[in-house]
Amino acid sequence: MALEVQTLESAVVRFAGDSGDGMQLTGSQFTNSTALSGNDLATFPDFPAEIRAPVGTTFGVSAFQINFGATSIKTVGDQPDVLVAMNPAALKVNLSNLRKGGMLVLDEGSFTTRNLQKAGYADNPAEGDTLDGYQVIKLDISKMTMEAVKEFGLGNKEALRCKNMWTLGLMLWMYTRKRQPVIDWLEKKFAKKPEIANANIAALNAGHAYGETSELSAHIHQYEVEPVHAEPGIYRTVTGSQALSWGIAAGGELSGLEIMFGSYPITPASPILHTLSGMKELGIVTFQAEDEIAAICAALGASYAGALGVTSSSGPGIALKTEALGLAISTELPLVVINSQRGGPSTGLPTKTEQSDLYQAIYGRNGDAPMPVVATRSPGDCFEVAIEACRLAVKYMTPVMLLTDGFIANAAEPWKLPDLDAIEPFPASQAKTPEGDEAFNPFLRDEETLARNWGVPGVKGTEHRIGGIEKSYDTGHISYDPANHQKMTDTRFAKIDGIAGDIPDQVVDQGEDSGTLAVVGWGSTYGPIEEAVKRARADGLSVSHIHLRYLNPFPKNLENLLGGFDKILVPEMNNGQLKTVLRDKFLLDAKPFTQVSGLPFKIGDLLSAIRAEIAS
Amino acid sequence: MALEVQTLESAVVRFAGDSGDGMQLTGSQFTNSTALSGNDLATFPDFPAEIRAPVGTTFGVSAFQINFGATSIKTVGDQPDVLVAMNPAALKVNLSNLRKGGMLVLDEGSFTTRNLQKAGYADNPAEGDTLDGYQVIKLDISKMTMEAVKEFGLGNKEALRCKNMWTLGLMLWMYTRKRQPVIDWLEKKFAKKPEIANANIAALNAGHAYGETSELSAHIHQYEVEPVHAEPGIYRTVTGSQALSWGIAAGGELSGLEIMFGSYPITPASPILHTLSGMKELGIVTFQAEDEIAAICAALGASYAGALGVTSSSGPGIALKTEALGLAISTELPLVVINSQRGGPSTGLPTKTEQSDLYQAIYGRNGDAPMPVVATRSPGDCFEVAIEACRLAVKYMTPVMLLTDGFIANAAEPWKLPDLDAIEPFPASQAKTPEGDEAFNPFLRDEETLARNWGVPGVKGTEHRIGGIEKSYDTGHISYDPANHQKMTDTRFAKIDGIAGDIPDQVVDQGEDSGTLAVVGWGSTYGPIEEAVKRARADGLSVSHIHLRYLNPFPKNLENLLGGFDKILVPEMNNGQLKTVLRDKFLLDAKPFTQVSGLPFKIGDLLSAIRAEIAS
Amino acid sequence: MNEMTTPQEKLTIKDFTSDQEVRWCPGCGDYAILKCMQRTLPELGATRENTVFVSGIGCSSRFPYYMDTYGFHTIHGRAPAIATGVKLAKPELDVWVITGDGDGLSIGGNHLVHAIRRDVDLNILLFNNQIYGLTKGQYSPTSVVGTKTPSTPQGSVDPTLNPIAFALGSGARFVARTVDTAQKHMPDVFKRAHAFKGASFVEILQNCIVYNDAIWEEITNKKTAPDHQLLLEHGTPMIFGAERNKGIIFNTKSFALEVVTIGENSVTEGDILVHDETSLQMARMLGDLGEKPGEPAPMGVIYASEADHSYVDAVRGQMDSEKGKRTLKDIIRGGQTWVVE
Amino acid sequence: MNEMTTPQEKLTIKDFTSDQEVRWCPGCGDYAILKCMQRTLPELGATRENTVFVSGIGCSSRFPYYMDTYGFHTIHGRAPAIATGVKLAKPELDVWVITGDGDGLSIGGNHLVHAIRRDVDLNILLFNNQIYGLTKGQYSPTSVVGTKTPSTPQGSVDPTLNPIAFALGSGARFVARTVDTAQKHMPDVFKRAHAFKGASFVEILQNCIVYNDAIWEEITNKKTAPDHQLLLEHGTPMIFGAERNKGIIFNTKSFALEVVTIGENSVTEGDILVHDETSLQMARMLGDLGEKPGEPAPMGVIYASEADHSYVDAVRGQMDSEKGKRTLKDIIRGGQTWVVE
Ligand SMILES: Cc1ncc(C[n+]2csc(CCOP(=O)(O)OP(=O)(O)O)c2C)c(N)n1
Ligand SMILES: Cc1ncc(C[n+]2csc(CCOP(=O)(O)OP(=O)(O)O)c2C)c(N)n1
Ligand code: SF4
Ligand code: SF4
Ligand SMILES: [Mg+2]
Ligand SMILES: [Mg+2]
Repeated sequence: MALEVQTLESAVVRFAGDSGDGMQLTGSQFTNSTALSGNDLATFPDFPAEIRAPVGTTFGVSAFQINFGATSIKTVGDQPDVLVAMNPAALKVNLSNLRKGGMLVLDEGSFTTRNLQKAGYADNPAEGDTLDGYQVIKLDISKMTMEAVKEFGLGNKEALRCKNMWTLGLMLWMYTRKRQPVIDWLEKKFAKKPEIANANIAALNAGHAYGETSELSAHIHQYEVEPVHAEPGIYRTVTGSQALSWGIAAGGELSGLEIMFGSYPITPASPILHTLSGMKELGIVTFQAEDEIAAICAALGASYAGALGVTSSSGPGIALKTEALGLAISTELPLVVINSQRGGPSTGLPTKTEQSDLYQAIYGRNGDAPMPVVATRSPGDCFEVAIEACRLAVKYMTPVMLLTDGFIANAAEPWKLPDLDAIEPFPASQAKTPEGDEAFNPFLRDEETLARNWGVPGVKGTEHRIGGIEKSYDTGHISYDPANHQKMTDTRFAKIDGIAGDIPDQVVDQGEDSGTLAVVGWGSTYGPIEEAVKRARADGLSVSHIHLRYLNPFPKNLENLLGGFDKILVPEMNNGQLKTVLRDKFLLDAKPFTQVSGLPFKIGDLLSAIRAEIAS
Repeated sequence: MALEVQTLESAVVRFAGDSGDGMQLTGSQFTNSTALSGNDLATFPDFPAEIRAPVGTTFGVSAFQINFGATSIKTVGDQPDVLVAMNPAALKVNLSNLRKGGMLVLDEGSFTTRNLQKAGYADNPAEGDTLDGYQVIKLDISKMTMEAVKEFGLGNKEALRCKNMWTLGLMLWMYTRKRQPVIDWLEKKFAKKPEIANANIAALNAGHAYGETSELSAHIHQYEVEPVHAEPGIYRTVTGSQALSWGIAAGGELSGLEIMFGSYPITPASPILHTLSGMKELGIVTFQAEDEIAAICAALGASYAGALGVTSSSGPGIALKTEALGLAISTELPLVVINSQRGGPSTGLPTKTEQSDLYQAIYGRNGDAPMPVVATRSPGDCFEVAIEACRLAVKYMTPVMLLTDGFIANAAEPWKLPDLDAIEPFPASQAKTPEGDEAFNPFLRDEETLARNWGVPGVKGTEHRIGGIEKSYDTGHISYDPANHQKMTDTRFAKIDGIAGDIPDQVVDQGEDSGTLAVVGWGSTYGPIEEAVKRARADGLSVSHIHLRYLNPFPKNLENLLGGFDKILVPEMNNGQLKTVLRDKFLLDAKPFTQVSGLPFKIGDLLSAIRAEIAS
Repeated sequence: MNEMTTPQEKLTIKDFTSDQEVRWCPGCGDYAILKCMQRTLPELGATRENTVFVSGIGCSSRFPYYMDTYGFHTIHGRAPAIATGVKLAKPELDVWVITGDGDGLSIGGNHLVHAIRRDVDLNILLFNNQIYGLTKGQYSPTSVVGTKTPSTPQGSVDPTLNPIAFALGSGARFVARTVDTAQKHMPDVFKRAHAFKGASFVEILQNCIVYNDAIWEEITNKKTAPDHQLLLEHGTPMIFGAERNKGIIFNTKSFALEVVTIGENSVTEGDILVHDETSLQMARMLGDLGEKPGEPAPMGVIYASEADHSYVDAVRGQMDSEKGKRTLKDIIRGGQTWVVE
Repeated sequence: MNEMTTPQEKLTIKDFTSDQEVRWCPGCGDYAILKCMQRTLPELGATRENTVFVSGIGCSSRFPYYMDTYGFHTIHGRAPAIATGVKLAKPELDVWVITGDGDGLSIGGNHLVHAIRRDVDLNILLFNNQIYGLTKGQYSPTSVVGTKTPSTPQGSVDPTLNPIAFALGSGARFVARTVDTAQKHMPDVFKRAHAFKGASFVEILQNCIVYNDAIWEEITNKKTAPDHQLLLEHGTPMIFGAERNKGIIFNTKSFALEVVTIGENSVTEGDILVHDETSLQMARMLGDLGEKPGEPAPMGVIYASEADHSYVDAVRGQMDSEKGKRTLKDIIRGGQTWVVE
């Protein structure tokens, strides 16, 4: 007799297995079904640095975590409630993180001597008392899958590949999610190989049926998570890389400029190159350059020619672009530079997340070389921020640095589709053939924005020469004059600082606009901070969350706003970089709370830090 | 009848002429004679960006300024007392800067219609009232030179080239300097062309004789500047590039390491490459690489192999080195990176000075990537700072950024020769073949310095692999472990921060160690600040001068020291970069006073700023 | 692209001369190249507005300032990459890249390789003075071994890079050479380069009167030139010499080109190799010619073999063929969606 | 350099195998190359302590971790520059550079050009899998036109770079090719590269089983290999084919190499071109061979022509010849000095 269905507020499930076990697919299909059930959610694909590490090793473990709920979900969850471990290595790597008392689903069939050895287990943990304190479900998933797909006559290896669908079926049952979207997807994906599609569907159904019919249902609850109360609209799930790419495309359409995207592959920035390369329909030129320098140079060349150049990389590649960025600043051409941050320094931890390139973004150039810096906070937010980067670049004739990170790039969340027609366009203005004999001056400035006059090749009468040498304020020609250099330096700063007047005032994301403690964050720490502040406030603490999108210049009300708090805590996944900028600009005693482990913050850790700061 | 000789405390003379007029030679020979007379001095070679701009144009004007005195000379002087203008363009460019009432020596012979036109003079300024208010000496130097060298049978062009020696002779007379050192130098330089040597000497003597015998002496004073009261010792004049190169060589000898210098030419850094290339006797390998990236990479490769790698460039080139610098930080190899700063951003003002690469030095990398930063304050200071950079690099196994600038690189000052034997050596320690079966761990750290264990190829038993991926604290092997990354990040910071305990406490360069105002500077602003503070103090103001050599980490007493002042003023030839670091580190209201004109500060401007700050 | 199709009035050298004072050393070979370009562009029917000069950094790279066209004086070594972006964004532009032996072959070598490999439709002019002019005379990758400069006071020891071999090794399909003083020859080379669809690489031997004077003396001096230049013409035997009695043959034993004298050792005019500018093998051998004493330096079009595809067209073609098939809205709605009411 | 002259015990493959777990995809061609290297080094009399592997970034560039020698896994594309520094500092070391088609020919192309041009005594092994493995399968400069990858969903349009032509264009004096599966052939190539004084460039055709599987199938498959490989041996006619009846001739009309069948059109064995590894012209033509259908890919030493100078020796020689002539004290006191008492 089945137990009744329990209703949950939210749940965290982590799928873990060998790189070859298809955990990323399992996770994203579970995500999809969950999204279609109307839950809010956040995901964290956590794959190994190796392309295909040897089977069964701990460093070859690939995992996918999802947090979903009936209320707003901001993080992937500190600790899974359920861990699915498809082999001993997956158990080894992930067990320590499972919530005490949490559920553990193990594929017993993979706990062979050889696999145990590879994972570094002397004894079989599935048998001893290692797993005491967890709710353990041992199943021979491998065997049951083979059984389920027998009729399709697949080879051994191919048949075993369906294991993940069996598991997915079970989990869909457990959380009362629909199978149909997965079935649809399988049929589409394997349209040309129906036997594979059918085998996978059979495995999925078998896993589901196992839950429903087996004894399992006698001592395991089935759960239900109610749909979240979300704004009306059409939704889909979106990853940061997708939303960012679409935002860039939108930026091109809104400015009326062709996008010329120059890039060089690098983890975790490559998905943007891939996404945009698949969007040629929109008149986007993508160029895989010979290196990052050529990538930014080609983008800048395109901007010079009248397009909107965009380039994208991660830390080491952005470092290489530094010199050319200086040229973009000096020639005052529009350019969007996307940095998908990863663990550093140097090659660092390419597949792990970090936000340690803020110094580089704000300060990391030779000469006095100011440029706007904006940051994304979540996958969906990437869309808006990308558009904003394009807007600032075009309106102010300047390169703009857009900071995102490896976590955001790969994570997915439900996203309400924007109404593209409702977004205010920002048509670029390019110089026209001058009337009469008027000389064309490329450095004539718009009085309000201080943006220079964008003359583009192909237009008669605006022929001109520019370059990286200092230019005369009055004519745009080369000038070595001392007073002019001062004036141009001042103007370059004034132009960027002036953007503060053209961006929204900083809002308080949660809490009052003054009080004891302001927790100030930027980037992908948004979720954990939001959640930690929520809990702190629930405990009655006077704490507010302020999350910055604009890092240079800061919104003009920020100084005042922060001044209204007794204390400022700045949690960052770096050694304290935003803290430096805040202290410099506002002379406020901003306290850093840092974590440089390649992983997102845990809510619990943030909460402790908030408590400690308030108590101090 | 000659006027009596007047004694001066100090004098500022500026030689200006066409690029082809040999003003740099004239200036440096005048400097040499002045140095040999025992004066203190400072020089400022100010040449055009063009290699050889068309004759007679204003942008082709080359100048050399010297300030010399009987007391300590710290700057090149705000305004020349004497301007020598060898052609109309030189007058045009330099006149506005001449002290009101100052002396103007003009070569009338060059004030031809064509030259006036090229300089953009409608009327001949030598004839109207433009020069009223100056003490003008118009001489047909060209003609008198031709006369003087007639007997040597040179061609017209070659004969005219002796003009600068004629002028030098006159100036040597005016300031009662010896001719003999110049004669010696000419004889040596033109040893193979005695007729050229003799013609030049004849011109020199003729100029001198002109002063002595002509009517000139009837209304022009001759001046004397007493020798400065300097520390006993042997002296010479030295430019920043020389002293820096010698300091690097000394660093090699003191550490017992071969220096491998990898560089790529760039203004104003090239003289270091040139100087070291001429010092092969000392076992210094110099390598002109294909670009700045290869230059730093080759230097780093040499360090990996057990030498001390050194690389040198200016802003745009340093930008290119950023990624490789990250590798040096991650692999913790010794490396000295010299940045001869110039006007930016981008190509900027290559021949002008600036100190706007401090942000880049301290913050300008991806990831959390700390490294020590030191700066030179004057030509002679370069020697010590270069040695210190080598010491820190070797002792702490870290790249070190050494900041100097275009002004220091080319300027000369008297320098007391150091006693090389008295400098404390800092022998590098490299791992030896381990005893027995002990495994070699390249990331084993010295407990005190936290420097890692330097194993070098060629030694048996210390074979190991390193790279830019994060390494295990315990084994040095690749590690993606979150906690390990945190530990390594913390250790990298702790190592660099720990250097604060191994450097001298910050001294107050002038004034008390507390009071109303501390003027905090770094780099080549030393002279102007010192002088301005001196004058302010003479006016009774409570102001002290603190000049930093160590920019990261700061000396450990700095926070306390600065805390003793009511106000902090930070003059910089950038938009306020040290100010940022001070505010971040110490949360002190450091006020920027900035100038970004490609020129050194004027004492007068600094003095006004000091007054204003104290009054505010 | 408003003005671009308007018929042009006939332009002259003046129309291509900017108002900026030229700032090279008096006597620099760059002047002659500049004049020649200003003179040739009108003959090509070029317009100011559709002509872009992109350069790196170096004396030579100041070239764009003096042309009254669009000009971009960029950063050291990166001109080919920037020009690639210009051309990809606006294929209708005539894009000229101006670079030096340091700018193009030292720091910028890789961008040159890839612009050439991709066969981007650029006209690349490399001013080879075998020295770094702008930074005051250090040796460059093309400096001959033993060159004494401030960075090589005992003489350079690095083997020299041959620009022609380098370009061909990168897959160049148009390679030519001319020299600053050749005011008749140069325009023809410019015209051929301009007409070529794809990356055209032109080495221009250029004299730096200040730091490396007279290195091309044998080739440019009227007296010695005939014996030291081999003027190439497609389909014509490769004969040279003051007396037009020297020629080039292919020696099948040594498997290399060889200089012979017509009339000696029973060599006749008929034995002389005929220049075939479409032969890659011949081009490679001609690229080496002149390295040994007694060998003349080939001048003119060494290799020209237009590809049947165009890189820029192909890139934009992929875009054009897809254009309009989906809109951004379609893409965004492309995944599985759900509705919240 | 304490230990370096101690006589070595005989080393084995084990001695060159590090304790690090190898982390390539199962079936990756890199495994075979690694094993071959570990096996060959003892045969070369190499010592662990004097052997250094320097690599860039890429799957291939993880190679040094698995060798129990000195190893430096550096940054993307820069290995040749770093290795140059290693060699200049310690010429007695055996320095191997490991790079990929992306690492060495895309981002690192220029350093490769200049290491080769300078003829620095390095053994450069370029693993060519025609793809970016580590970043999950984007196309590389050696990918054939039309390659569909995540960054070229409609197929790549960039013409391909030929690594052999590229190296020769850079002035290479040693160029060879082998393939991951050729466990007999590869050691010989390694030995020749190692023995060569100067920059030795070796292209290793390598299979990426995950992102570009089977591109070398024709060459490596036992059945098809004889018809698709041309095994080069200096001084031996270039004959190949399952029936050993195909050969290479130089066609003086087309001025190019050509595949012929012995016995057809009265071609005899004597007509077949004899491989001369010292001929630059022949090397260039061999570099092109295999691009057209029906042509075999040359394997083995394509070009080897040792220079009579050595770059590293020359650099250090300039230093050694001056050494001790002046001390730092002499230099510092070298100018005009004065004394203050
Ligand atoms: C990144 C960078 N590195 C170095 C320089 C300095 N620099 C300017 S031009 C040049 C070499 C110029 O040589 P070449 O290209 O041959 O031009 P030429 O002056 O001989 O015409 C160098 C090294 C620079 N401007 N930027
Ligand atoms: C500066 C920088 N840019 C980009 C990358 C990303 N990246 C790493 S390896 C690689 C290409 C590898 O291709 P290849 O050299 O052919 O090696 P393979 O993996 O195929 O062996 C790229 C683009 C990086 N690590 N650093
Ligand atoms: S330095 Fe040489 S290349 Fe440069 S402008 Fe002068 S002569 Fe011409
Ligand atoms: S991705 Fe390809 S090259 Fe890289 S390890 Fe896997 S099979 Fe080898
Ligand atoms: Mg040059
Ligand atoms: Mg590859």
